[in-house]
Amino acid sequence: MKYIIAMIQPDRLDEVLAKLTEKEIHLVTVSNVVGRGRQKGIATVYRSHKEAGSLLRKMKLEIAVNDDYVQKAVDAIVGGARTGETGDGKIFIFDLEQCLRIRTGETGHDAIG
Amino acid sequence: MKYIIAMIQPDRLDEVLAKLTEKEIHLVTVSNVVGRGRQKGIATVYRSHKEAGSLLRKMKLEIAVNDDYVQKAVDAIVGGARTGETGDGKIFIFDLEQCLRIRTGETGHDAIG
Amino acid sequence: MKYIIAMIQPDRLDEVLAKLTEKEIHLVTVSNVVGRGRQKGIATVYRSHKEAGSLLRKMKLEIAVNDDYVQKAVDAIVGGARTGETGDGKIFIFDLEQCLRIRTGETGHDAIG
Amino acid sequence: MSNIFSGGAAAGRLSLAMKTAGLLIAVLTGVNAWADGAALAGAAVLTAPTPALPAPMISAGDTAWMMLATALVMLMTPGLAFFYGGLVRKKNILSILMQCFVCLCLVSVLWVICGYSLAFGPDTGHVIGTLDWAWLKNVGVGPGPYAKTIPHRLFVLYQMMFAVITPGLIIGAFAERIRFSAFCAFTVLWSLIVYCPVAHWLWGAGGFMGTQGGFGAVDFAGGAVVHINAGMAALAAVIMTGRRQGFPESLSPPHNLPLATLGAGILWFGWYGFNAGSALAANGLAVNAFMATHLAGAVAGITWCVLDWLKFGKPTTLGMITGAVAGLASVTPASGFVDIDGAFWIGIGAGVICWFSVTAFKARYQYDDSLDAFGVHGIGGIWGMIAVGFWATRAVNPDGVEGLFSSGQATQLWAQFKAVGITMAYSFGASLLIFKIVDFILPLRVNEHDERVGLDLTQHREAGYTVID
Amino acid sequence: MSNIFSGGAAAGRLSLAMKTAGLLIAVLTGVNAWADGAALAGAAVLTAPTPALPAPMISAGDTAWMMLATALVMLMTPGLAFFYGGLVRKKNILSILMQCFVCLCLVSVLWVICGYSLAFGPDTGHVIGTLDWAWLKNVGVGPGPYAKTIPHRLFVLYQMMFAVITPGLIIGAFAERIRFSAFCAFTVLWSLIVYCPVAHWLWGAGGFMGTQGGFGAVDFAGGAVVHINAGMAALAAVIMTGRRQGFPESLSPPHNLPLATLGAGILWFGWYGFNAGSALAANGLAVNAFMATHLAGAVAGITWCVLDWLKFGKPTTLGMITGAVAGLASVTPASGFVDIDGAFWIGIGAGVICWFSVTAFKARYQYDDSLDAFGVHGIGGIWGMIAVGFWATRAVNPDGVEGLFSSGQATQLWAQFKAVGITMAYSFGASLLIFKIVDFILPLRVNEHDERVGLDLTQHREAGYTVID
Amino acid sequence: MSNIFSGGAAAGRLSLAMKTAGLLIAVLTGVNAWADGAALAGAAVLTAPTPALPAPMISAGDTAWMMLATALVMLMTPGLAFFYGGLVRKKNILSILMQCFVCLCLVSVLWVICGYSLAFGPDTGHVIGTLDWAWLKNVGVGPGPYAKTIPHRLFVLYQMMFAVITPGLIIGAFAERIRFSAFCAFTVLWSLIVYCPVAHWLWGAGGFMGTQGGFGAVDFAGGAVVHINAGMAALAAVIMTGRRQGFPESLSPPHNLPLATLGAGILWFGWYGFNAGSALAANGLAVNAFMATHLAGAVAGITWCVLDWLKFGKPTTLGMITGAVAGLASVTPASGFVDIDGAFWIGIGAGVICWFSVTAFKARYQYDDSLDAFGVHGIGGIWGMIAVGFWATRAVNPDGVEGLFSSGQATQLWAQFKAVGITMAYSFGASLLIFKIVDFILPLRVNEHDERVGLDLTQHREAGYTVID
Ligand SMILES: Nc1ncnc2c1ncn2[C@@H]1O[C@H](COP(=O)(O)OP(=O)(O)O)[C@@H](O)[C@H]1O
Ligand SMILES: Nc1ncnc2c1ncn2[C@@H]1O[C@H](COP(=O)(O)OP(=O)(O)O)[C@@H](O)[C@H]1O
Ligand SMILES: Nc1ncnc2c1ncn2[C@@H]1O[C@H](COP(=O)(O)OP(=O)(O)O)[C@@H](O)[C@H]1O
Repeated sequence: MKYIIAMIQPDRLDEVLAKLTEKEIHLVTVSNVVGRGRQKGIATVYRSHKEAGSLLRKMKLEIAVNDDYVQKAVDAIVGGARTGETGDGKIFIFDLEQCLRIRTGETGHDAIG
Repeated sequence: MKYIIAMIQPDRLDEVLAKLTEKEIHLVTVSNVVGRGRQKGIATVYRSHKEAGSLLRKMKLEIAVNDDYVQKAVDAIVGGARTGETGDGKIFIFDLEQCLRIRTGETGHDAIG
Repeated sequence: MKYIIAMIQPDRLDEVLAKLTEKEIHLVTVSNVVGRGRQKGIATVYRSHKEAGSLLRKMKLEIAVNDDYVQKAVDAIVGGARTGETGDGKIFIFDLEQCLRIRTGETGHDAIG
Repeated sequence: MSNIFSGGAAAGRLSLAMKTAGLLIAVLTGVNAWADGAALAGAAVLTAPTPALPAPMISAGDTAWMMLATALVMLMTPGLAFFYGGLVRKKNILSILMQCFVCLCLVSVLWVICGYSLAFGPDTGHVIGTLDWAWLKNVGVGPGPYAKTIPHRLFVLYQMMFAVITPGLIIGAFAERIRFSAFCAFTVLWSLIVYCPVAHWLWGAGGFMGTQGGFGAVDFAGGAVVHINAGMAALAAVIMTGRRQGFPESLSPPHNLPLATLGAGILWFGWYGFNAGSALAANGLAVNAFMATHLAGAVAGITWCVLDWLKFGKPTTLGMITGAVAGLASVTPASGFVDIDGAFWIGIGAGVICWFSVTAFKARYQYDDSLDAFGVHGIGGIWGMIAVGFWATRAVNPDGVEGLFSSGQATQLWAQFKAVGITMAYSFGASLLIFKIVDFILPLRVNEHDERVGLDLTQHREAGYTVID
Repeated sequence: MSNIFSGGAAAGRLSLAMKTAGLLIAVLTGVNAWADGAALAGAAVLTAPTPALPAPMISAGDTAWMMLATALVMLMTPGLAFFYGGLVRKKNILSILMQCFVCLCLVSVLWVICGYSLAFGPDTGHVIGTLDWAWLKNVGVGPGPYAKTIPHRLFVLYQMMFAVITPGLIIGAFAERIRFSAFCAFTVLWSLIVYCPVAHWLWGAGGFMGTQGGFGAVDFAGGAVVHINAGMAALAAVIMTGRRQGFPESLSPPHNLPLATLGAGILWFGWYGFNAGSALAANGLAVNAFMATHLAGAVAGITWCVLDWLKFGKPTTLGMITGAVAGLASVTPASGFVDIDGAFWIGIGAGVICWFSVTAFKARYQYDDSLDAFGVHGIGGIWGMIAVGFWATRAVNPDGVEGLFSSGQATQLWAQFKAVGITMAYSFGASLLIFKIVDFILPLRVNEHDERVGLDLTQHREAGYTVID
Repeated sequence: MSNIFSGGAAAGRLSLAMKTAGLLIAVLTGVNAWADGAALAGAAVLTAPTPALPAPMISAGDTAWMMLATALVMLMTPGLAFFYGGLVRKKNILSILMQCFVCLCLVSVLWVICGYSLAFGPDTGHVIGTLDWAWLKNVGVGPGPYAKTIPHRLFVLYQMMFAVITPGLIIGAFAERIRFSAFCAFTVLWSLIVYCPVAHWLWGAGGFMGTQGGFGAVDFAGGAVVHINAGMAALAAVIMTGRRQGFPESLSPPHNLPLATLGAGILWFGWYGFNAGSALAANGLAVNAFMATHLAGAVAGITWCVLDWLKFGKPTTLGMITGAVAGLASVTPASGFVDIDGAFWIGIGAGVICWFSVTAFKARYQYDDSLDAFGVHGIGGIWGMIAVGFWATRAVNPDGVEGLFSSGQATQLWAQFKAVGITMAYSFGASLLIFKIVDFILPLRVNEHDERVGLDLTQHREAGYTVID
């Protein structure tokens, strides 16, 4: 089992979710983050005080999948999130030791999906 | 050392925290997430425009524990979070390589608790 | 490749980011969390109803680095975040299996930075 | 600890309701008997105009002021929505806003249809108005019987806003757990069955508690009609809907205190229209009410802060605005009758009494008056009505009354007591009955799952704020 | 499905614009010919004072009321900003607030420079005012020709606030995608080229649609001048700016409904100034307008709720406030001419018609009127203007008009139709033209990247809220 | 870079304070000597009524207007709370709201107890009022000496709101770092020791700077009394409390700009009461002030936008509302004396000068005037007071003054300069002294830990918003 974390552009979320659905990956957790990356942010101005604006809004996706779904998930994310501009984000993949569905108590492979 | 991530129903948080305390697991980090799971959300309506409402509010818990506390933590989370309805959430367990307390510089086993 | 998660005091963020920049670690993701730790929170009062106030605002940093940068990153975080008071936070280090830059499709070592 | 407020045992609740209803009937019968006797004098008021005086004339100044006052009182309902809305959890914010706006829309229409006529129309038996003025028949834009210098319909509008906000106040009691349809039904019934009669008793020409052939009790701007009335209904609501899940251990703190503070600011602003507007003209009496209102609000705000400071080490924002609202509510019945001394002491009293009711009393009996509709408005209204009996003085209002301190006599105090008692009994009993009836047809309370998910999603299919964006 | 609203094919848009412009010219030519004939009677109005009557006197009461009304209408622009602002995505909230405040600042200055003179100044050819009153030359604080009991400059201020909010309403149509500089240019041009003439036609002494030597159409407080005018410009904006990215599948829900509700509350509050203020005095007519306004808003709010309830199973907060705004917009032209029956039916109609326009019509044609500026204000305004022709009655306003129901004659209805038709055609055509011109010089729409990132950052270098703090 | 504003060296601060105090005493002594000479003429004003004229009568219209104006000015304090509150970090939002509401409560009570009497009571030595009117003794609801057509107590209420908001303005200077108890103490002392005398000097009958036997300086609605006064106290506060941690590198952006915009909208709305209300009647003068106020606010808003646009490539929302507030503040002393030309230029000047003070000056000297209380209100007030000397004209206010442009003479300009200078010196010096004294007893500044955690939690044990919910 793998755990995928992806940081993407906020406005690509709908696209990525749609692509994931296509690949039959339904379960996913999303949260707001801000990120500093290669993308140059827009410096903001407050009463003539400039803020570097290095931290940009991003969306963080977390997806636990069985091993055979890893590639599908990555493809879906890349497919939905790539615009070709800096700031498109990253995908990180972790080994997931155990997974448990709270409602049923199922674990491992069965609990993922 | 293990790192436990759990997605639970927002209104079960107090319960889970209480159960964790019972098991003497005090340290925990909590954040807001939204999740798409098996639970069917309530479609919202804005000026007659329907939103699928697939992303539901969840609470994410992160708990780093020493190996002997893993089971206790899982029990506590399940104990506090289970309602038996879909949407109760998942628990994910990772291997944690290293841990460090910023204040003291302690590492590993000692830094966890 | 390693994945570092750090929980720090909210007001130390600027400091930590500056230290990270010094060590040439530019890429980082930040989010809001609340945490229960050793630090005793301030109980809040709402119309004479006291709230324990055990969950305190923290900032969560996520940084993916190549192995040779782990120590630098840790030093930077500790350097920026330590105040010596309880509540300074923790650093957790994970093994990162794979990393992929969405824009270019680069993976591994190259995709991190 | 077991107590009567837990809302657990349906049987207990029923018997309580019955007892109250009995009490109610007893009171009303007596009252009717009494009222019949006094009918002659009272009924004369409306029918006999005063022919000797020059024909009343619409004054542009008074009309301007009363349109302003009407607009201000209208604004209080949204203000209340934000005040209450900021105090609930994020998942229920819209339910509060929606309920307040429903009061605004629904009660306004009711008021035109028959509410105004019931409350202020030609008296029948000293208990209620007839339907002669239903759908504003015979109500024009010339001077009316209640205010001679403004168009009658402006008085209708002004009073409409009072009828709107009163059921709005009750929302604080059953917040976060009422079903929307049940709420609507309750609001309609309560407005007609409770608000209109009580308004008639005190303010309607010929009402049995008022000064024109009644007890002689006075209520300048709605201490009994609005605040006690809503506060007692709130108590009934608390009993009938029971406690929220997790009460009292894991109640969430207010989700947006700046929003609540905005609401408090708007309420304070609107209260000038509420109290000073009740002079029904732009004159010295209005200014007196303005001054008393402002002062009592300010003093009560400080008082609450001081008590918080003493008890918890720090004064809180929520405490300050709650205190201010308590002060404003308390001075409402008195603002046109007392001087600044009176306003000052009413403010102090409001701070102290309401603080205790919210802190000690509620903690003691563990009833879940979610946003303290009873604790602030009910208690504050009672205090203010009684205080009139102490501090009222004809020095500020020659057409007013004399309280204990200026006249040395307790007549007025006694009249106030009677009005308070009957209003409390009737409002509580009738509200309980209405809740009972509504609950029978449309369950009052949402089911457990819906309460957990929140009323916004389950009752209105909306979310107040987006999470990710 | 292909349709005219997609904003895709520039060529098609152009030809459409041209056709409209042609129509426009045709209409105006005819109108001018007609107007010239009627010039004598109309032009007399301003030049000939009425020497027999006692010299007009400033009334403190009326002045107080009209200053209040002016302040209330001014407040509507921030109110609108919050109403609209709460409905967009977080990343665009400031762009909405900024645009509304720009209207407030920019149009106010324009109004003083020449706008007032163009709209209300001495008539020339029944189509426009001269520049005799530019920079308020000859406009003092004595009584003016439009309102005899208040300072002329107060009338200028009062009308200024109408000129300010009208372009503000259009913002709802191109929200989340317009370039700020293009917006500013459009607003300036539109105010002068569209708003001022249309205001003159209906309200200016001698205007060809009004009662003084014109069609005899009436518009009490701006059904055509404000709402149809803005609504048709909104339609033009929708066509010219095209759809937002992701429309309609992945539109985000309103980011802050409590903010929108606050805006709606402020709008409602301000609308008393808008409609009742249009009586230009604190009298019975103002009270009538106040009553009609409140009632129609309330009824339309309920109506929308009921329709939502029937269709979606639950009433929504956004539906309720949208309905209320639709009702308030619809009753605007009628509030000084109809009684409560009229107000009631106008409210019902507003709820039903606007609900359908937003639900069925917009869904059918898939045009992206982001915040329903056309669907609510345009449609509501049309409905209200026509409704005057049905429900108007001299019983409430002796100087008013008689509609079909009270007189049995369709004269007024026909006059209203003509005014509606011409306003729609002119506003739509001229707005399209202005957008075309502006787009030629300053692209109307932000580029794709900026739209994705949001207007706040890209147009104003600010963020509405902090994420981490 | 080392500079005097860093607040680092206590010794340096002390010596500065002493010098200022010295200056102050010198000024006051001189002034008193002068004032004694002029005592006869000045003192006569209050004591000698004008028996020949018909007895003054309360006007309903004027009373309606002044109650409205009073309510509007009251609303400005919550408005200010949101304006300031939106600009601080999330962790300090409640501290700002709380401080503003404390001003509202505390100063209102002080004003009734003795403040009004000190400021407006019978003059003693041209510097201060006596305590004859303390607790509103001898102050009734009949006409008063300052306004003959409204109840005297209404004037008390109206002026109360000015006394409330003035210390409120100072909050911007020490935001995010002051201890709450120290704030309370400062506010009480400052109101009595600084506000009341300065108000008396310019507005009190017999004050040594005013027109009745004084310098002849005029301040229509509070350019010196309110804005300069608060602005200079703000400067003192900046020096005394020092910079916030992390200033200026890691200052967080405003946490909620829509909230700040709401505040700005409310402030603008309320400002009509502030300025037009200062005519103390609903007449042409009030309308003139209304017009000037609105225009200057609008022009200054645009000006700030343009400067931002030129310097940073984009206009900002915060810039627009800051500009508008600067314009409104600047036109305050002038609104009853200048025509639209004057208002226009004052607006332009306000935008330019305050923009530079905030952008260049503050950046240059690196003082931490957190929310620009000095930079906007202080500077704006100075500009406005001086501008009166240029643009004032009796054409708009026969009882007013003539400025340089209309009369060719600098007399008025010189009077304005003197008033500005003395107000600046006194307010700065006395504020510094008060801060010093308070700091001695109750440390002004929270400790480092509390500042980091935020004032909401540490000073009020509350959080503005919930994080998880
Ligand atoms: N090494 C990293 N550690 C943590 N977060 C990262 C890392 N690299 C990128 N991110 C996240 O991904 C986002 C996009 O990265 P960025 O470098 O701007 O895009 P791109 O990879 O397309 O150039 C960043 O804002 C940050 O949130
Ligand atoms: N494979 C997964 N990857 C990431 N998040 C998941 C995954 N499965 C479940 N979740 C999270 O857990 C929440 C509850 O899951 P859901 O399927 O609705 O509950 P249940 O497991 O009780 O049927 C989801 O909303 C989502 O946030
Ligand atoms: N074992 C843990 N698991 C998850 N989060 C933790 C853990 N320990 C600490 N934290 C996070 O770190 C924060 C600081 O911890 P705390 O114990 O208060 O500080 P310190 O380590 O300096 O005593 C906590 O609020 C919590 O968010």
